[in-house]
Amino acid sequence: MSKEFTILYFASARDAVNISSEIISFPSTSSSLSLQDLTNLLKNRHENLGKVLENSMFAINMQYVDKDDESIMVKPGDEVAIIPPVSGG
Amino acid sequence: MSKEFTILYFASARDAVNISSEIISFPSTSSSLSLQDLTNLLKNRHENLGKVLENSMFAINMQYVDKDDESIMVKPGDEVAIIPPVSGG
Amino acid sequence: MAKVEKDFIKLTFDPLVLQDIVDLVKDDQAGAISTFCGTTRNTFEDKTVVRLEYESYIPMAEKEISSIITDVRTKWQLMKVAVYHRLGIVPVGETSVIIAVSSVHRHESLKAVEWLIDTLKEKVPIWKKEIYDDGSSWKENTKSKCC
Amino acid sequence: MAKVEKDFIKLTFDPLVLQDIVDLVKDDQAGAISTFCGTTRNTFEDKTVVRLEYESYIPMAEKEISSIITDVRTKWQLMKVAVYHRLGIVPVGETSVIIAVSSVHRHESLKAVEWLIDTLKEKVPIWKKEIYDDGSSWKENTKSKCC
Repeated sequence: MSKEFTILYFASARDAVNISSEIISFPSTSSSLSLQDLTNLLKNRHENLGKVLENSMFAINMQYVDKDDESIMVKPGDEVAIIPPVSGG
Repeated sequence: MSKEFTILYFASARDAVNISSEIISFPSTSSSLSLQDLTNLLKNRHENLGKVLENSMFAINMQYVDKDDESIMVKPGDEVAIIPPVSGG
Repeated sequence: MAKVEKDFIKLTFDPLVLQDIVDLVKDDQAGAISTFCGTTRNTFEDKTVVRLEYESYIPMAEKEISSIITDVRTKWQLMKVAVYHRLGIVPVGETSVIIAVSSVHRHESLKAVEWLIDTLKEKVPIWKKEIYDDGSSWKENTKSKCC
Repeated sequence: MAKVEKDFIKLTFDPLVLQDIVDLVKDDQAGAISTFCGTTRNTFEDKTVVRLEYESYIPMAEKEISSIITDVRTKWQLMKVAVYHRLGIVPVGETSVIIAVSSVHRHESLKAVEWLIDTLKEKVPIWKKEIYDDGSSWKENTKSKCC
């Protein structure tokens, strides 16, 4: 089983990192990440992303998740999306 | 000056009298009619009209009038319409 | 400067085409167009409706529609307003009334369309006869302006 | 009996044609069709808007729209519902979103259209970039679902 997850960047998040998606390996000792761990990992990878993350939602496998819910974990094979404030319509 | 007024019948009012309009002369001694006088005059002319009139509005020269306003008079040359409950849309 | 026409009112015996009426209210400054179409249903209280027939006191209906458009413009900030009503026979599935309103922001045109159709049904001298497979009757709108 | 399709959802890079979308929701049992069209305005806070560019997380957007249609059907009695959103470049005066709803009675479809556009703007992962004559910016809907 692959110990990786996919992350998608949209709109201002994509502009901040200059890529639309990437595949990230879990740190060697773990096969899951809390949302707090995920946030720290992403900030370390992309120095411009911090501000965008503050105002963005996460979606895991196309489902919005509550950023403050400590029980939510990113697992191998997950598709995680950074969802900046939406502006459809 | 003509001592007549026109009366228009629509929808159920027209069905009750079988005409869509007529020109009516004022009674010989007067050149105006209150709405109560008008109602009586119309009921006398058309025996089937009474029930329709109870549920209808009058419009004089394309303006709804308050049936209970005793100051409103039909005058020579006026166009009076019987407006049954409307059902547009 | 030429006056730009902003209100479009029509009573017509021809079929109504939504796209044509929406095109009338388009405006580069508008961010929203809301519409309402009333269509002939095939049933009323378990009776089978074959067709509707509409009649109107046409000049007064035009005057009343013009008057309710004046009113609606005092309630919401609107760009262009179109109110079209078909008369004569309207078969099942076809449209009897179309209201289209453009506005800068969406809530204005949404609220205005709702108020316009409600008020048209109360006040404008138009009458609908429902023809069933076994008879007919003149309808009365619930809140129609009355005695 | 074949299942009749009642919900129509599309994210597309092609222009939206109102008449086509209204035709999807027509139904002989419906007495009312209400629609909302969102169009690109030529100004925003005194800036001249040249065009808009929309992008979306398409599969999630389709899933979210499907979910809000499920919700709206619990609130009002509706016949058919269509939600179409254009992506990519949308020039000034063209339409970015169309919602069309049919119902037996008029208030259901009018209320449903308003709720659908409000909720779409809060929840559906679609983003709009406004291109001005002197720059650009990603927009944020006022009540957009957020952290």
